[in-house]
Amino acid sequence: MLETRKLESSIAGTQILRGADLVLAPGRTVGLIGRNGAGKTTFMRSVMGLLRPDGGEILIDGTDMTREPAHTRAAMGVGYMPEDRRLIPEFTVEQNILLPLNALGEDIDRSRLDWIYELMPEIGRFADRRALALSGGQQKLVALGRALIVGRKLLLLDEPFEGVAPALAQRLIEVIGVLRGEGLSVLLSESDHVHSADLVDGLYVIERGEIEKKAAETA
Amino acid sequence: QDGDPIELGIPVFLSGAASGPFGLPQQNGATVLIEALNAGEVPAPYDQVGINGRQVEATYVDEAADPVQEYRNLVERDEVDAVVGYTSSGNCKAVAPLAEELQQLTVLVDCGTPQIFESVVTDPTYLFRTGPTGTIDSVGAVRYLMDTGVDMSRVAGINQNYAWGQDAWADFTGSLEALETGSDITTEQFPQVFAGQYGAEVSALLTSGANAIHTSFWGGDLEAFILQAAPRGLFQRSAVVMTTGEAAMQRLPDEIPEGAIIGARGPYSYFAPDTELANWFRETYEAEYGNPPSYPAWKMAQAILGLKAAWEKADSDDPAEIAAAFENLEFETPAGTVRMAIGNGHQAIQGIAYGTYALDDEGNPTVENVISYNAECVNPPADQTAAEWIEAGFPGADCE
Amino acid sequence: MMKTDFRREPLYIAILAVLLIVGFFLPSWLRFLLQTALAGGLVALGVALQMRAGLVNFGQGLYYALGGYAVGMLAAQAGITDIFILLIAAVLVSTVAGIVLGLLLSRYREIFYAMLSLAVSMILYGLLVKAAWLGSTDGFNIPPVSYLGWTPDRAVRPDIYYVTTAVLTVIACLATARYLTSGAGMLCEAVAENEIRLEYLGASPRKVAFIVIVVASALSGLGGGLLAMSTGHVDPLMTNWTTSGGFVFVALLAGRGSTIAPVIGFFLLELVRTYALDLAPNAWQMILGLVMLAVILLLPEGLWSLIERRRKA
Amino acid sequence: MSDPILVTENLEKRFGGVVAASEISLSLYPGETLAVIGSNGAGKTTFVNMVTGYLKPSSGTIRFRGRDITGSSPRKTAQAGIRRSFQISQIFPQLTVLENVMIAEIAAADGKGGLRRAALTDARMQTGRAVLDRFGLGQHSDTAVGTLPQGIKKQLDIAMAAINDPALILLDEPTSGVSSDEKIEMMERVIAPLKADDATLLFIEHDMDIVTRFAERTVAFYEGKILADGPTREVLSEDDVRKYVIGGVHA
Amino acid sequence: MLKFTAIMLDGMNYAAWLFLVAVGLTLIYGVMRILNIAHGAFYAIGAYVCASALGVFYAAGLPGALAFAVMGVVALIAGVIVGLVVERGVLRFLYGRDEVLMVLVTYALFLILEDAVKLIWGVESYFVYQPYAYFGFVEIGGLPYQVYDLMIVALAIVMGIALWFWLERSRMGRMTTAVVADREISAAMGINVTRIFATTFAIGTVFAVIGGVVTAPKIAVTPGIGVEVIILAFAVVVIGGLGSIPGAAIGAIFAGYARAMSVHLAPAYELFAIYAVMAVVLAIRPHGLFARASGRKI
Ligand SMILES: Nc1ncnc2c1ncn2[C@@H]1O[C@H](COP(=O)(O)OP(=O)(O)OP(=O)(O)O)[C@@H](O)[C@H]1O
Ligand SMILES: Nc1ncnc2c1ncn2[C@@H]1O[C@H](COP(=O)(O)OP(=O)(O)OP(=O)(O)O)[C@@H](O)[C@H]1O
Ligand SMILES: CC(C)C[C@H](N)C(=O)O
Ligand SMILES: [Mg+2]
Ligand SMILES: [Mg+2]
Repeated sequence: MLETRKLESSIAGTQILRGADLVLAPGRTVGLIGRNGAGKTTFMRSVMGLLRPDGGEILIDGTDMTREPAHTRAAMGVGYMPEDRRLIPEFTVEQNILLPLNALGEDIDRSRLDWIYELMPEIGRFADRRALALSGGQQKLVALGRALIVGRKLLLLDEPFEGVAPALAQRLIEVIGVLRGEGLSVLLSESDHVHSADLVDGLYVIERGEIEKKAAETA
Repeated sequence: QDGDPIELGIPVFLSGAASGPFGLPQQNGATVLIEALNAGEVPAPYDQVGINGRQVEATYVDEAADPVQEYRNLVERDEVDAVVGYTSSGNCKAVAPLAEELQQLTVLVDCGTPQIFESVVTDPTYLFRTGPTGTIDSVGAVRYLMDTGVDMSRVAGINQNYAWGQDAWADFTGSLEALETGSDITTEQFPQVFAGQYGAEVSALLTSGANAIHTSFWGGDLEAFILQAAPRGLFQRSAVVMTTGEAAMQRLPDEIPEGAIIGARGPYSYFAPDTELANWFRETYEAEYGNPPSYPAWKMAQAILGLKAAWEKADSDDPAEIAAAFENLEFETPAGTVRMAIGNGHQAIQGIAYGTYALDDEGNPTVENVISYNAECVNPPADQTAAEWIEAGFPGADCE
Repeated sequence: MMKTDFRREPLYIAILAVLLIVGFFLPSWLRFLLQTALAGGLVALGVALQMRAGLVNFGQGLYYALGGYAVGMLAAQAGITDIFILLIAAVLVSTVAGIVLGLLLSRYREIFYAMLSLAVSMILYGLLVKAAWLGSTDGFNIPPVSYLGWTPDRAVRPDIYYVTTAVLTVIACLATARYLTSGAGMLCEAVAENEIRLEYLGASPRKVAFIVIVVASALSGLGGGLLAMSTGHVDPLMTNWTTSGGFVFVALLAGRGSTIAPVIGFFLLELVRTYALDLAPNAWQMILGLVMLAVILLLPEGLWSLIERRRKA
Repeated sequence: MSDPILVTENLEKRFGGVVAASEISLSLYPGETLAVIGSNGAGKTTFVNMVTGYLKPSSGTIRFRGRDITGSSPRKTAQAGIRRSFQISQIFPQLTVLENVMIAEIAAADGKGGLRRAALTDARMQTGRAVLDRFGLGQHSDTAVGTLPQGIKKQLDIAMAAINDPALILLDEPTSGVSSDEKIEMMERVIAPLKADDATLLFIEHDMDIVTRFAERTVAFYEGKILADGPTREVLSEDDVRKYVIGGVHA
Repeated sequence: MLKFTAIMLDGMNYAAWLFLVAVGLTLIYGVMRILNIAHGAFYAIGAYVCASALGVFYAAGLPGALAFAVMGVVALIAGVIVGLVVERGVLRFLYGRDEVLMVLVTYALFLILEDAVKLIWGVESYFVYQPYAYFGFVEIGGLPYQVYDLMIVALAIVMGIALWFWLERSRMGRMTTAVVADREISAAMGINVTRIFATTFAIGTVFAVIGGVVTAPKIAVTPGIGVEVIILAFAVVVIGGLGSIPGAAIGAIFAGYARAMSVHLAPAYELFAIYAVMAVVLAIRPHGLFARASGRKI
């Protein structure tokens, strides 16, 4: 589903990713583990096309996306949850969640929205509140919902459990487990695999911009 | 030295809204005249080649840029022999003291403020102005309105909100008082210079019920004003006197309503005398540029000819001697004889004429009902400032 | 990034001193250009200071005009021509205006600061244009100044103006460099970057902003006063937005590396302008615009970065 | 027990129809370390925002060292000795790490310093470097902060809050975004010097390991109200707290 | 009474004109965070293009009513071309740079375009006054008023509502709002930010050009007409609240009536009436009348 080969990226002239290789097979959930500054976010952003790689290749669903502009990802069924939430403040929660569908000009899939509300009743309750007032954790949930609505094939979740209360984090883990069952591929980053330990099929460790496979995928 | 060409620095508006109606005709006027001078083709008394036998070269600079710095550059860097130019009173005031400080022969062309020799430079040596002050425009306008029997019981004004417009209006209302017209001022509009949109001002003039309206608008502003006021019938409701109207005639022949009162800031263009020199200038200019010269071109020619006359009278290349010769000089121009009569002999006086706009049989713009006032009628005497003179009721004015 | 350490500043000022000596070998028109650039550079420096705090003043011309008019009115109307009194008055008047406006403006940020200061300066413009007794749009001319009772002779006047302007500019730059190392100066950048953090550290962003506004107004008043004496003329254009825009432009182009960068930037800009005007009287704005674009594209950190880069290399 | 340093009585905060916090009555005692836990949107940050003056309570009072500080500005509360860090780190992104800390020092002295003398004294530089070393930020001291990873920004944010020896320090999720294996180390770095100064510390936390390890007392928030308040072990084992906040697994 | 009528009409007329120019400015600022000084040059280009096109048109002796169609078409074509050339040719290389720096970039563009206009059209004025007189005038409460001016008011209302509808109701508008808030995340969510930027800039430019096109028949089309316009448009946009379409409308009405009232009641203060209104509005509402909501920061 996702494959990067010798991916290299730099920010403001500093090289951050140094030939990162990662393979994510369809229907799998893989963890990307690394300490602060290891390059997790940079990797995700590069995959999303938000950062133009200096070298290497990015393949999504078999297509070479290395040079494609960022906005083409969503149409391919890729959902992204950035680590710093990034909601549109003047939109309501629901408008935020529906943004990717709007962008693609797709009809609103009510059932998928309901499914998201079911997964996270917290956000269902404040669906028509404006995003600008939400608490940090609430925003995180909305950002996850936004990724879910369009991520039918691939989800990139950047530290999805940070700042989320444990009770809810547990539920999210269950949710992601369910997604796996539905054939979605998930790449989630964490600084340590506390939360994802039982969740993932495989594990990559990133350090100083280099990715190493830690636990083989079972498939 | 003798064989070297004379370098003239000529600041005119090359950019901005004044460049079309003023900068361009001034530059054109200078160009044809200098060419003809160098070829010795100008009629007498200017048939000597160049200036005092030397060829003339011109450097045009943009008056819209920083005038003080540009003036210094001309004088100190380019080391021109004389500076001939300036249209805006503001720029004239800024460079006037500099001319004296740098001891640089300088001839101001079109700026109107009387202050130059009344307060800015009271003891001039190198600075001259060959164009008359703006006083003549306002005084002449009131006289013309009186002499043509326009009802002046209710008078309004629209002038640009800067020194030129303010002074013009002050002189105009002062003259109304001096001539005891008993006018009510119904509204005095001062829109910003280069505003371009006068819808509200025209409404104000229309609603004011004025019989006579005075405007000293010039350039693009005047043209815009005409375009916006004429279709709304302002010229039918009131007699409108446009003191610089001549500069718009060639440009808006069909839009200026017939009957509008037109001035040219002196006896230029349509108001010029029928002399060989005048006809030569008009024809040469038209042959070169396809249209007759508007008054700014005449004034530029007048300035250069004045300099030539002084230079040749001095018959020397020493600025001090040329300046001395220029003082109180009387010289011929396409607009008749000009006398450097006031401002210690550094400021020209000339008469003024007004007329009403009309299209001749061929549909070309012209003026009718022209009344001319001679120089002594509309200029203060040498020992009085313009304001004092108007305030005092034009003592010594000779209007015969 | 902030140059935390301003103790290197005297070095730059030494550079300027050298520049001054050079001034005596320049042709007089060029030296005059430099002289006006020194005065104008002080205003641009005031703009640059405020930019440190994230405040872009599109109405700095207000203080410049106030300084100029203070000098002009005292000299031309009240007959006081002593340069020291005149300049003190210029600084005083603009500083008082800075204090009064600072109380209001220090609450504003970003574009709103820019626009409110622009509005205020344009109101002054409107008033000056209306003031017939101040020459309206034409402004008025200023008689030569005296130095403790001595009025220099026409021949040496330009030299003395130049020296005075240069010395005072150096002193002002030095004082500014000092200010930047003080608490209030150091916190400017923090205001630009994160006011919430600054508040929570116990400092008042408003006070920091207020002080920088006042310091900038004093500098600009001095600049206006010096310019008025140099050119012997003031007019309302000094407080028009186009003038202020020019200062913002210089401040940005110069970069923030040193307190004299704006002065040098101003000089360079004037040079470009003069030559462009000479080269293509009908397209000088285009040349200026192209140079501006080129500098913005090629030297994102401003002209001063050229010097910095060299030093690093 | 000595007098409480901070007392809130019946604090309530409403945003239009949303009740973000209500009936918050809490007392903090000098020198204690207190954890605040709670579900997302429970009102934890709102509480800290009210105490530090960012939000004005809709009703209720806040007293600090016996003085009513309800509604006083963040600056006033900071000057009074209350400091905080933020859930989303509040730093000066264009400046280097050292410069950030220097700004913090200068700002703390702002009331006294002003215009008169150079703010960047050698003594301050030394303190600054010492602070960075204490927080393990020394190696980054000359890096522009904006380019640092989230976790490091977070630490810097806390370091700035700790400058100038506050009497009460409130940390909003200090460890979120910090690598797990560094969380404990980081908390130790923060807490040790504060304890030495006998400062009072409140921190909001989602990681129960950290809570158990560092807090003597814990307050649990749920839906804007205090669900439980007491010794950490007891609070964490309460049924409601387990149900609404912690979830099944953790103990 | 006559005065009152005049104030009502003149204020509305001036407001309509200001709105047409300012709304493009606020749109571009709102979406792209670019305070576009070159907007003034676009206005001037509009006026020149209109003058040239109508010059050719009248020379060909075509029926007068068609002139208005010509004006519409040239406004659209010129606006889109100029907008795209500037955006694709220059601005896009500078996205993400400091807001103030972008102001300078557009200032530089303004200077370049101003001279380009001079090089293309010369410094001579152009006149195309025929459309202004075409419909004649009507007397409203005794005051002759050009029908053309009333049509500009109608045009401003229609265009304003259309733009507002487009922004508020359409998918494109929704996405534009998202891009305004966060470029990067919008791209990640599938929005083609490049296209939004180009479209917005072109639309904003079209508005400026329309402003110039409809003004051309009333003025002498001369170098420098774009200078004053831009600063007035700034004032309008700031009064209303940057980036807000209804704000631009209200700002234009404030400014328009401030000016109309001062012209009729206190002509001496005409020059700074608008700035005074701007200062007062900002003093009372520091972010303008329609300030945009911003996200929670802590
Ligand atoms: N704008 C920038 N300029 C220079 N370096 C940067 C910039 N942004 C990030 N970096 C560097 O890139 C590296 C990787 O950062 P990244 O955000 O990808 O790490 P991360 O693994 O996501 O960390 P965290 O767990 O804190 O989120 C870090 O060392 C950081 O310092
Ligand atoms: N400015 C505001 N306007 C409207 N509602 C607000 C505002 N600030 C907070 N809220 C609401 O108040 C409630 C409490 O928010 P708060 O930020 O205190 O939660 P929290 O406990 O810190 O949650 P988290 O763990 O997610 O950070 C939330 O429902 C939030 O949406
Ligand atoms: C009619 C204009 C050419 C007069 C000029 N603007 C002046 O100020 O004197
Ligand atoms: Mg990260
Ligand atoms: Mg919180």
